[in-house]
Amino acid sequence: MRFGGLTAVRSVDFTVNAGEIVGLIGPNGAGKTTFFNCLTGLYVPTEGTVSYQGTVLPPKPHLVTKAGIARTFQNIRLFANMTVLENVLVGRHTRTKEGLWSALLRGPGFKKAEKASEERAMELLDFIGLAHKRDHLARNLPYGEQRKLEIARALASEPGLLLLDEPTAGMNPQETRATEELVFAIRDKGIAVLVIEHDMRFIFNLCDRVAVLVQGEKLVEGTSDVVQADERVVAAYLGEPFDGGTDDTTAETEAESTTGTTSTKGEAQ
Amino acid sequence: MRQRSLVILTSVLTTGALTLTACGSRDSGSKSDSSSTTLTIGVDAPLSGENSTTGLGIQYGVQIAVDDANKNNWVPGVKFKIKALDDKAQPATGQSNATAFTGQKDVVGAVGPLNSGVAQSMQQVFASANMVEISPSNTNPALTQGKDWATSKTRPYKTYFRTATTDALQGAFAADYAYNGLKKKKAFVVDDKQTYGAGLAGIFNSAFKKLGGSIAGTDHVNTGDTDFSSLVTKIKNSGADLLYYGGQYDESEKITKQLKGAGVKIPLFGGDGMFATTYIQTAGKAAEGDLATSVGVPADTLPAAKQFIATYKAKGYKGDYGAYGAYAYDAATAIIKAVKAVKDANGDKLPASNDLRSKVVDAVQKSDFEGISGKVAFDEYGDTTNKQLTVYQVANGAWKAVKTGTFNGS
Amino acid sequence: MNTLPQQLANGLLLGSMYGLIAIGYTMVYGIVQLINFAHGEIFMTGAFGALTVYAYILPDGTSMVVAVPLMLIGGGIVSVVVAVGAERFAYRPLRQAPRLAPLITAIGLSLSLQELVRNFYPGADKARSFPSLDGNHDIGSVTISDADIFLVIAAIICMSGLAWFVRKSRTGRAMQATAQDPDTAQLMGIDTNRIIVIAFAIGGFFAAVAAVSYGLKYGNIDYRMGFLMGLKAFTAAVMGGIGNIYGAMLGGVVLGVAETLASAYISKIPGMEQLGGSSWANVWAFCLLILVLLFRPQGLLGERVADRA
Amino acid sequence: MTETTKTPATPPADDATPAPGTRRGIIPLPLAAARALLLVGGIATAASTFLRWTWTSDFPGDLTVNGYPGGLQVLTLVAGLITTLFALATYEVRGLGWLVPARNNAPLVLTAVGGFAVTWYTVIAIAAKLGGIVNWEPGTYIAAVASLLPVIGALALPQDATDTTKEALKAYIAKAERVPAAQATAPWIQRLVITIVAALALTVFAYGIDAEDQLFVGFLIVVVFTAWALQTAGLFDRFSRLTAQNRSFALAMGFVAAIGFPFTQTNDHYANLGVNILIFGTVALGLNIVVGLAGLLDLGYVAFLGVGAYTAALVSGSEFSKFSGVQFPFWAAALTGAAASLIFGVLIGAPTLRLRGDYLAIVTLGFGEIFRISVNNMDGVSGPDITNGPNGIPSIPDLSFFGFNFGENHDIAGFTIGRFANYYLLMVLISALVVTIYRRASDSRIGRSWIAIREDETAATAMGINGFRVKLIAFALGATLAGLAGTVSAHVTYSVVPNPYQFAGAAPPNSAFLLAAVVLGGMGTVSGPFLGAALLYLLPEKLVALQDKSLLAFGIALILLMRFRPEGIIPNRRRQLEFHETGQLDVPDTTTLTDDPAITKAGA
Repeated sequence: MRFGGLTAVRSVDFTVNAGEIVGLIGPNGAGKTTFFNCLTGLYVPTEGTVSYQGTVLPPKPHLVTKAGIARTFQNIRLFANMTVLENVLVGRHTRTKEGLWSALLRGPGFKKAEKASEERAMELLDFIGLAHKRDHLARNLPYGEQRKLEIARALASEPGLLLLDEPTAGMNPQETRATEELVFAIRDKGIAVLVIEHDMRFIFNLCDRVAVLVQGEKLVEGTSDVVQADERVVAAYLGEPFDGGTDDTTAETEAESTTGTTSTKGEAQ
Repeated sequence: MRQRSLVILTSVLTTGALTLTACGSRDSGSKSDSSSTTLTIGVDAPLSGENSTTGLGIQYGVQIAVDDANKNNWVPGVKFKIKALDDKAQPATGQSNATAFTGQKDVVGAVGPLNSGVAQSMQQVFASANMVEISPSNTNPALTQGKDWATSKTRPYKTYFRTATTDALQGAFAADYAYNGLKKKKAFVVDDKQTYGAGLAGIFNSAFKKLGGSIAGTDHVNTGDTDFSSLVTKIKNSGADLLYYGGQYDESEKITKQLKGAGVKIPLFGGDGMFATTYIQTAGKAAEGDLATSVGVPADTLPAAKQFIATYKAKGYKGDYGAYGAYAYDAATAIIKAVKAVKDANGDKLPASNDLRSKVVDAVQKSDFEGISGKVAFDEYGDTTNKQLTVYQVANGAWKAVKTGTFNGS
Repeated sequence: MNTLPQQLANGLLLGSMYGLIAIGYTMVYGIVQLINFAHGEIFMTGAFGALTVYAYILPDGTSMVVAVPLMLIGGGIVSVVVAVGAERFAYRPLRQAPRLAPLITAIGLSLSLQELVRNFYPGADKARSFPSLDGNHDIGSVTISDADIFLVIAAIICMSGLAWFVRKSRTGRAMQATAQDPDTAQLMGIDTNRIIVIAFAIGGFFAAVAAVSYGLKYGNIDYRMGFLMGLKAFTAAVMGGIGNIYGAMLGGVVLGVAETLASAYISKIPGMEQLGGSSWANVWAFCLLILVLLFRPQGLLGERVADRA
Repeated sequence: MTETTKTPATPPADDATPAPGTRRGIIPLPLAAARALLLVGGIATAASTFLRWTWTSDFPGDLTVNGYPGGLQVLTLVAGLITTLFALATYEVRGLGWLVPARNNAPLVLTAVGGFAVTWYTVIAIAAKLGGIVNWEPGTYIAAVASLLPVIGALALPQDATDTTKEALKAYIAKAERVPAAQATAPWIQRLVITIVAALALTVFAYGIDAEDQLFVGFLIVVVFTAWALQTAGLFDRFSRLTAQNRSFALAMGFVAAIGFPFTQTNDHYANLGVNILIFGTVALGLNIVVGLAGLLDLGYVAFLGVGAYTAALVSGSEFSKFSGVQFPFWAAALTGAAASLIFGVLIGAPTLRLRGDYLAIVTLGFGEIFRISVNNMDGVSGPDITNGPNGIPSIPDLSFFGFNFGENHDIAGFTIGRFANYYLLMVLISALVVTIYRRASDSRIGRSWIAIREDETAATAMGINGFRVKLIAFALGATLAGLAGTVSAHVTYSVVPNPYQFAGAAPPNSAFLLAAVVLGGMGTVSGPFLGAALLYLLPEKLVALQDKSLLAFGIALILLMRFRPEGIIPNRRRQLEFHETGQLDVPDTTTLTDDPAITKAGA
């Protein structure tokens, strides 16, 4: 995927199979969100294709979602002035088919479908624990709950693959842990999950496999401890080790501390 | 079940409230004590926006006629007042003004509208209320002689009259003067795509060709346009020796200025829509030599009209009386004289309002008096029998009458 | 085909007048994302401002060389005052209102300004004559009047002045920053209200320049001249890519030329004789606009705003 | 809101007794005296209207007869009664507790000032019109003094101490902080209240529409002050919650009132105005779908009204139309009109809906102009002869189906129904149809996708909504509804001409006024566009007293309305939150779960 001269993502091929959580990490500007946008049809990839369960997907966001890939956004994009319930009902759009005519005629089919959507939506709200706030406007929910609502909205379109773009950004520890349980619960429902995240501890005990993206290229892919040990990943995050040859443990602690600080390079995706 | 009882309850309540309002408070019925009834004459013309200067001329023309009627008590025991409504040259507004007039019991007749386009929507309202409507300025022939006025004339509405002659005569009269009087051979015809303008230009076009003249080209402009440079260039290269324009002064004053500015020294010939002092003020010296036909004889040559112009200036009324002021005055006088005729015929007592209106229509049909714009009488179609037409030319900053006459050729 | 150069000249002149007014639309839209429908009326008040200077302040005999600059200043002051006043009292309180609210205010403002001038300016209910420059010069088969020359020079000076101001001067950069992202600009210590006022003022002044050249070229002004010109200028601003000042001028010229050529030559195309009159010119101008926007949705010079997920 | 040390107004009964020293009115009078003044003043004002106010009958309304109030006296009587009512409420009279739920002073002050204003306006008008105070009768003096008493009483009511009198005055008319929720009442009582309010509104509207110059100004004063008082008392919020609870009943009552309107009218003029308002309102509701729900800015919308009107005119059998032989029955003409504008809507929408925001605005504006100019030019001379160009298609015959000829007057139950009243009733049916279409479409899957597109198109497409298709449906539905209204308008105005279908002009209908009606009334709501349409028609009608200044006053009124009510008069609850940061979370009252979420539902 090229923006003019800058190749943000080059030859990244990737497979995520059902019921598996895969992490995608990389320093800022590695092209993670660009990769996401290509996947979900927001950007039209200059080369390469996105195929899901074997079928090639056209770069149209709504067809991608219809096929079964749902996503959340890095900065929350809820329908601010719609209620919590309505946000999730919009998520159900692809799974219902009542058009204008059925809305106008209000036949039995329409009422049944509306009730079914509402029940499914309430189920999801229970699932994420927001059922009691069904009539609150989305803009009034606290940050953590907005994140959860966005996940519920994505789940509403019954996806096979759920893409989470930094779900725990700006969350305090117990909220992060709550999100962890939530993702495990989603995985147990057989939905494949692909997560982009900076919080190393969250990624490493959440994901079965982790891939590292640096300067638009996939550096390494494997289980979390394989990736942790790989010095190329450490170098990419911390830069070349100081020539005084330090052993792994100090690198480990330094990796911990630095990820917290925002890197100097501007966010390029 | 409870639902049904509720519906009954609500309907009883609503109708109860309605009857309360229906009887209305005491003041709605117009009390007519014996001393003097007041009749209202409606005036409908554009008082704001485009054509408002000629529109105001009509309103104050009627105002002066009503003041004269009250002052020298033309109809003993009856006082007149006017109710002027602004139709903004919009047919829908004109129509709602018409329903306002027909709805008000003490309105006996109406003068206006200015634009032929607006008149189309109003005629039906006055016809169904059979109230007289006299327009001082509509010149489109279809209003009185029906759809195919050129071939078979049929009068659509009995209650519609006008004191201005139709374009059928004005266009032919202008073509005759241009071809024989000015000896022009190639005319370029432009119109503003409005009912009046397009009609007049079309008639001039056919009349001029019948006389043997040739049409160098035709074009149409939009009302509100300001840049006519491409039109001027077309005319310049068409080799025409005369430009005939069908439409109001708003556009023609700009066309003539840009025409002469681009060095095209041919006169602009127009109709009564252009015959106004604003044309000369705005076009300045570019207007020198331009011509315009107007209905009837020049106001300032008529003795009766002098007094009208004096009062108009004395009262300091806004707007331009030159074009249709005199005609509006005569239209109002026709209605007032008709009321007098009906009153006399009915044993010096005014009949009830609906009966009064239909009688006034018949009286106006038979009216025949010497107005300030010349003889005022109506033929069987409601058109004025005063077929007088005059050609004016701009000479050192003022309209000078160069030819007056009647034109009875079709 | 000898009328082509003359018609092209007509188109260019008309286009540069549209361009001058269009800059007002683009400046205001670029900064505040507001379609200022009342801008046509600001153009009109500028014309009446200039007329007041000429008719009521200057002694009658002053030569045009002296009168025109004074009229420019007079018209400019009136336009700027009206533009800034409109921003201060009508638009600023609606800053966070829904995007449509200022639109309705603009329509109300345009109606009020028209009626204000019609009612209270002496003799404005009819068209008022304006001192015009009539000297004609023939260059080949093309005749250009002094007023046209004034218009072209004024357009060039204003454009280059504005370009320098926006690119080089400190406030110019601040204006660009506010256009990109008003909130961050505020964090950088830019008083965005002041920038918005400046944008309105510059738009107002450009409208006054256009108004004076309009008066000099056509020789008369009336209270309704602003409406149609404003509509055309807005079309030009959008065609050139709303928000981009060069786009405004380019859009104006393209629109002017298209209109003039359409009314001159469409009737020459076989089968479309009837559709050639100048009354159809606006239709062809709008068709051109729609075609341009279909192929370049962000206008001729507008840049594609990448939507960041 | 000034930082008064107002204790949260929990409504304990003894709230009114003043704690010593902290709460006193501007005018130092004990509470009992203040209340007495209010009550006595109100009754005196009402009583004074039964006396003679002038000796001549020149003054409109003929206020010369003892024992029977006329014209402006009726208004003073009403104002006096309202002040008395509110005064009784402060005396804790058993039945009137609901009038001032939060026990704040604002409603009392405002009704008192209202009574004072209308009385003094009449008195001054008498002096001005008849020349001099000499024309005052004893009755007039009594009325003037009587209307002063309640104002003094009101200003003496206890009020929290504030440092400057200016803030004290402001506090006097401030809305109560927290209006206690009305205790749950049986549904049939709620419906009864709605019916009474609807009947009352119809009576007030019918009276007001007939009023001329002075009478209208007096009417306006009374209505404005009373409405303001009710608003500060918090009654409007309660009523809106009431209507929200039985939404369909409230709308039904609205239509019953609308049907009742022509019966209250003696002459046909206001029915003509009514039918114009209804047509304009229906088209505005269609635009509301495009602008209010889907958020597509359409500046050329009146063209669809034009398409409907011209199609109906062409098939109406008028001898001027090109296919003069053909005469469709009304339902066929309506369908063809709607179908024609549907096709136009799709033709215009398809290429342009990919554009964003203001680019779409200018393109639709372009199409509006293209429609008007081509219709004006298609007269055989400068274009194919389809629409007779500027002359349009005149003399369109009146509708008549099922034997009911719309042209003639009919007498129903003693009331004569004029020609325009017939069309008015037809238009009420069509408006009812359009309202149901709007409500059903907005409260459904497609309605939610429209709102999602308006909120955030990228997120919406990520949720699987095909942005283009959904926007096209909104555009086409809006166009069809406008076309339908157009078919009726063709018959109402006898003839169809091109010039009303401009972008902006002095009088409605045109695109700018349509947009103004939607935004003024309240975007995204059902009754908003109709209210906006009524306002845009009645304002110029009532301003005609200013003759050529009326357009100027109208323009200024537009600016002021937008300045103080940017979200429209009947704000869509979800929109209102965007502009007035209420500061506190919008958490619906924690009442029982049966609280019908209709308020927060999309589009209600």
